[in-house]
Amino acid sequence: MRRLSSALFLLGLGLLIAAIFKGMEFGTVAPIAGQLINSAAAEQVGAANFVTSVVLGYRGFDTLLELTILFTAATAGGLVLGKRAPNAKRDPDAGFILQAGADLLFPLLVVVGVYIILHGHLTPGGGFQGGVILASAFFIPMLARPGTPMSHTAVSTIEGLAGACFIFIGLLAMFDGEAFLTPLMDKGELGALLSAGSLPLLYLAVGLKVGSELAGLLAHLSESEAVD
Amino acid sequence: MTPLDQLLALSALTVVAVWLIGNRQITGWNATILYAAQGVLLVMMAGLGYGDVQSIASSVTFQVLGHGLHWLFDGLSWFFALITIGAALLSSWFASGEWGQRYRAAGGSLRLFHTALALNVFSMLVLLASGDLLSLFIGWELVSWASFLIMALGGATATRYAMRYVTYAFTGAMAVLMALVMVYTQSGSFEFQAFRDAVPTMSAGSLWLIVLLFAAGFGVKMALIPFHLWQAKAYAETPGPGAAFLGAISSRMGLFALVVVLVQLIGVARLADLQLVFPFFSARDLLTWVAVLTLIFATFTALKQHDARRLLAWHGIGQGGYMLLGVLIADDLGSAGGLMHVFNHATYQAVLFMAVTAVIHRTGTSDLNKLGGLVTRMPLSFVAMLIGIIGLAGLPPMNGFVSKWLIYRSLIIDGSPLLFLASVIGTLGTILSVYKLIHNTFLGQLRLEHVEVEEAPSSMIWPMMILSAVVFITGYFPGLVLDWVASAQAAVGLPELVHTLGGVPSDKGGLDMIWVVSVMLIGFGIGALIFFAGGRSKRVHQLDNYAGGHFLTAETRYQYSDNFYPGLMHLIGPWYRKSFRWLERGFISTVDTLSQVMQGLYRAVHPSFYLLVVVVSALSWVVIK
Amino acid sequence: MLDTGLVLYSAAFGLILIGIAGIVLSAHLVRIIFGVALLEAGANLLLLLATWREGASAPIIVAGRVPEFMADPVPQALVLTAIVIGVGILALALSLALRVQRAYGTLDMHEVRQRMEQEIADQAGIDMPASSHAPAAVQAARQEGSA
Amino acid sequence: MNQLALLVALPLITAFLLPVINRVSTFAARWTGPLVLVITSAIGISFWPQLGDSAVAIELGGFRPPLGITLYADKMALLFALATSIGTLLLWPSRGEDKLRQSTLALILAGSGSGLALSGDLFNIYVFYELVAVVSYGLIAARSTAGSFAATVRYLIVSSFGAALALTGIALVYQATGTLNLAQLSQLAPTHLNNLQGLAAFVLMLIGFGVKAELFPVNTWVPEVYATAPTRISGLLAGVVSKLALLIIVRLLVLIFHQPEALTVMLVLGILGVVTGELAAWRARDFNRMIAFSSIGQLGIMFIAFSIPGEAGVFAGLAVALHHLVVKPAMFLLAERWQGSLANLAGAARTSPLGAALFILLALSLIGVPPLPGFWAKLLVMINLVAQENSLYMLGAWVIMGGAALEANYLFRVASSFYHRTDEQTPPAAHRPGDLATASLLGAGLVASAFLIMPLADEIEGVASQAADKNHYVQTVNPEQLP
Repeated sequence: MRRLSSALFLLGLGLLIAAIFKGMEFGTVAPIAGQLINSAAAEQVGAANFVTSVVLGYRGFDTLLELTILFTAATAGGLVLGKRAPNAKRDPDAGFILQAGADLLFPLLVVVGVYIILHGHLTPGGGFQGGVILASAFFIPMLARPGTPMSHTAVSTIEGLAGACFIFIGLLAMFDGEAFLTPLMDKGELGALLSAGSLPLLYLAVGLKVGSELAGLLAHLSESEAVD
Repeated sequence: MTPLDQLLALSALTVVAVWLIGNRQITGWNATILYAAQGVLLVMMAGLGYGDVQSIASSVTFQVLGHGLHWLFDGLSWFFALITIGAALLSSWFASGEWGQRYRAAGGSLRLFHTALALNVFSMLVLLASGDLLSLFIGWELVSWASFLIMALGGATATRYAMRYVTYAFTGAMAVLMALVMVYTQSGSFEFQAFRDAVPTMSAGSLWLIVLLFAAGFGVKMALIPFHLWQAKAYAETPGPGAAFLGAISSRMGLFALVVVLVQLIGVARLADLQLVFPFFSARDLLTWVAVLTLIFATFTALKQHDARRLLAWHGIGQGGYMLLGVLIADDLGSAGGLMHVFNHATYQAVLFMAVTAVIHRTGTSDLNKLGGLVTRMPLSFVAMLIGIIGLAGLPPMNGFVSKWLIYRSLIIDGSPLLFLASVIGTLGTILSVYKLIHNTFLGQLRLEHVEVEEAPSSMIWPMMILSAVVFITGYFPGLVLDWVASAQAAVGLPELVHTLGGVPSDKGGLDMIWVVSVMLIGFGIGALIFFAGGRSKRVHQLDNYAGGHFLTAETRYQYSDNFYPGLMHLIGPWYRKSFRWLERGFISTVDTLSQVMQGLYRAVHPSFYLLVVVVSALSWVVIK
Repeated sequence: MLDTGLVLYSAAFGLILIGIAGIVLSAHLVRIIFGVALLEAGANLLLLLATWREGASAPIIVAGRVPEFMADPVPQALVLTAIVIGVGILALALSLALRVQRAYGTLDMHEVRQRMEQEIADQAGIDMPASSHAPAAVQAARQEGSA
Repeated sequence: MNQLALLVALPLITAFLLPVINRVSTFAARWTGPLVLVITSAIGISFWPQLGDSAVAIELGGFRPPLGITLYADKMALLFALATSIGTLLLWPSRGEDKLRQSTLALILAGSGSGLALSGDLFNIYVFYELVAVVSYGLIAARSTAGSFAATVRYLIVSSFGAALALTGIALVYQATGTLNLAQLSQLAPTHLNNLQGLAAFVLMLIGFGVKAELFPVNTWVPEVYATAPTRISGLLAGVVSKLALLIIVRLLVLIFHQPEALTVMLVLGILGVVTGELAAWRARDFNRMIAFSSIGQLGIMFIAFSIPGEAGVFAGLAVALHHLVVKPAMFLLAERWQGSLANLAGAARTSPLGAALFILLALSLIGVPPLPGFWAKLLVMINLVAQENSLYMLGAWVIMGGAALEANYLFRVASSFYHRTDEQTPPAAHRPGDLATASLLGAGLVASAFLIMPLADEIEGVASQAADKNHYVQTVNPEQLP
């Protein structure tokens, strides 16, 4: 009965969306923020990738918050999943192929991850994408050898310090009387690796944080799986 | 500091002092002294009571959210304040002696009791002093919650009835608040004067609504029908002296507020103009009939009670009907009767509650089926109760007669034969039931278990005697009270009653109580002379009885106390249908069912479903719009 | 713009509808969670489409050449943020689902709700609220009526 | 003025570092959190006098709006930011197994709540809202019972559903205007959002953000979550977080959505909230769910109040919200030892006389008994509702009155049972001194505000008139236009 009514309401919602969609106008509105940024980003931030300028510069605050959300999710996840009993059973290690493959993949993934992080201000990619690759770099060995768990201490230290660095760089600007999160340092030459001031540093912090966060979360989930 | 400031400050100080002194025997005496001091301060403001001074304002004012709050005393407030402080003084005195010891020994806290009492007095004074609608509401709420406090002191059963009171009272208060806000929207201010100015411009519909809301809200405190169910039980369970105080004055706060709003601000003439559906039935008619029905209904319910305290409490409700009726007639005689009845009722109701409490103190019960014959053991209490019931029944020479006479006379002049008839029926019921009260308590056969009973302690006797004296003296010289009543009438804009010390002069049959009472006393004197000089009577022991030729021992019950007035009860029995109780229970069940439905709503299997539903409904409303 | 645009917008709204359908129609917790993920994806796509223009190039300066008609970079950054938020919530939801499954042995939401109600009621020391016990006020009124 | 960003930044950086600090010293980790909150509260308070004449816009990163994110600090925003900091400090999670993680989450809650109050960018608001949501999931689940996990996941689903809809609404707004800055949206709203699309966006955001604000009917999570979460967290959610969500909706109404339909939707849902909440509470048989339902009713009153157009509505709603902000956390603190069946509470006054007295005080203020502040708030709402001279607003007034009557009944039914003398039943245990002290502090604040009602009312009126001044907002932020 409820399913039927749900389906009917869904149908209604579809019709409503269609009605609203019909009334929408396309292409008439100029993206004010976007156009202003496109014309000013090169001088104001100095990153060749304007999306990065937005992510770390214009809307760096959002990025800080999303890092916090990840951190919170990881912390809450840890709280929910609880501590692992010291003598709890673990899954057995995987076979030779997977282990060897993981060993081979690990350095490759780390390099790719770091590369993507460091070039975030120049090309598509950046801290989040690179961070996810870093996380998988650490997660794949864990799949191969569940018996040797990841060091949560190291992970949580990295994530804490990386996040703190992001905020600290933001706070540094305040000592100069600037606003919170104002980009620092010399803008450099547009398109060079060492350009865009403190943005690469921020992206590095983001990458480390995302990587450690996700790795920690995945580790938590996979470890807790084996409790029973 | 104006005199009013001093009075209010002292009253607040009383609350604090009593709390600080704590649960000790001395608390009560201290409170009594402090009430006496308040009384002195009040007497110093006596100019209000004799019309010499129009009003005394408090120097304390507030300005909250742009609404001014101020307080002042006028003739009406002074009159009510006098009764309040008097009742508090005597109740507290009554509670200070042996009653207090017993109460404390039984685990009650004298600190709580006296603090509650002092708080009641303070809140009532604040209410009486209200100088605008907002301060009226604040005072009203203070009074409501203070009386809840004192009602709830009597343990679990009392708390249950007090809860019922709180539900009624707070719902009523919400009705009052709604009315206040509606007045505010139309007059732009909470000041009395603004309301008075706005009344002529208000539409009949909104004024009807406002009147109904005010009447319902304040009527709850007076226990007007149909909001009367809470009062009798709640008062009956209140600790004795507290019940005396509440019965004497607390419900009258509802009358005070109604007088202020209906008579002083809206005006009875405007009420009489307010017609809704039927041209012959105005708002005033509605209220008078509510008053009369309350009178009859409550009185006949009282007749059926077999707990002395509940019987009295039901009478308190019924007598309130007289007062409202008198005030709503709004001529000089009727309104004087109504207002004077407040004073009279307070005095004899307090006497009666005290006498019953004294009986409970000595015998441990107030069940009218388990008492009897105590006149020989507690003669002074008997005298007090006798004086009280004569007053309650409205017979000369007590003060109750005067106020009822004024009301009847006014009803006759006013040409309301139906109302007159109805109130006579009410008086009839009163007489029958008070006879039941005194007969079952003091007359007839003494029970074996009560043979050892002694007269009540002097801390109880003195307040009773003083109040009895007041009942008698103000019946003898009603002019004493009528002076105050007249200035109270003047304060609310009613025509003042022309009176003398003995009563009301009139070409077409006035009343002079000095004559009436003197004649009665002479008659009694002659009767007594014949009785004693004749010497034909013989003294027998109380237990020396016979019936049908048989001597009866004390174990044999011959006194009928169950099934009192069987013939009458047979006649009117079918009318007691508990329909109000049924209504109340129906209402509670409705709320309960609704509540169950709502809880079901919140125990949704799938919260997201609601989200979808509300999004679709709101969006479709928006789209269609 | 209409052709591609219509397809893209339909995809966004379609994802939203499918996501909602997953949330309201299924009883299995993991399916519901994936429904939420789909819904978020739809909302993200819609956000991305908000200032979408056909033929705009990515707002990146490659080798010092500034493209003439650049896309709006703001929604891209917003969506990046929104996706990460979604990931965080997804992870937390799955951890919770794991614990629920451990505790109750089921992921059927009807059953989970029943077990939870029972647990709350047991903890509070009252019987299941579904039973029709009257509360104190009604009982008091009944007692009084019979007295 | 830039320092106001510290209200967000300081708690967050401390939260990031807390696991590291904990490795150095457990003692330091335990006290750092409260200390930081004391500091942020002090910073916030020190800025209060400076906001008297004019609000402040903080351009984060030094970018002019609408390019960057703007924080807008007027008195209302600062008030709620402060409320979050101080509220979290007072309701600091002190029990449960994993104290470190709980403290971390509480710090993030303080930071994100302050940010939510201050934010002046639509998408940033969404991010803050989600952050608050994720933190609250973690904190609710901290009791680690199966019931709390189940309740959390149910809450998470409906909340994420709502948030996704709100995001859809934001997308619609961005589609129509091309900006996310609230001030600029306010400038563009009359021409760009005064249509079906705008209204649809508002409805989606109202319902989406309404999940946290306990808006009917997306509040079904309330009773089960408050019954399973740690009581201090319930207090935070009901007292602080719900108001933050409400604050967003009010900002949207004041700045952007002026259509009467928007107000009507809110009014109707508010009325339904009062009706359902109060009626359901009347029959509740355990303490937590009783106050949970009652808070639904109270939030309904706030929705009704805020749906009054103009400054009057903001003032009235703000008054009710602030009052509830003080009362509800105190109630939940008392609930710590009184959870469970109401029947078990008989005689509670013997073991915890202060707790019982506090409950009565709070209940009196909640139902609006003068001279406690709850009365003035309610009076303000009532006067403005009746003054609308519209039957729907009038219905709202009647419903509030009826709800208060019901509330008086069920709250005092409980209160009077505290004083029953029972011998066959052991009364509940006495309150912990910490809980009692905090609750007493809040109660004392209530009493003090009853005495200080005159200056307080003026101050709140100033806050409301500043918050309701749309032009002031636009001028303060002064967004750049396209050349």
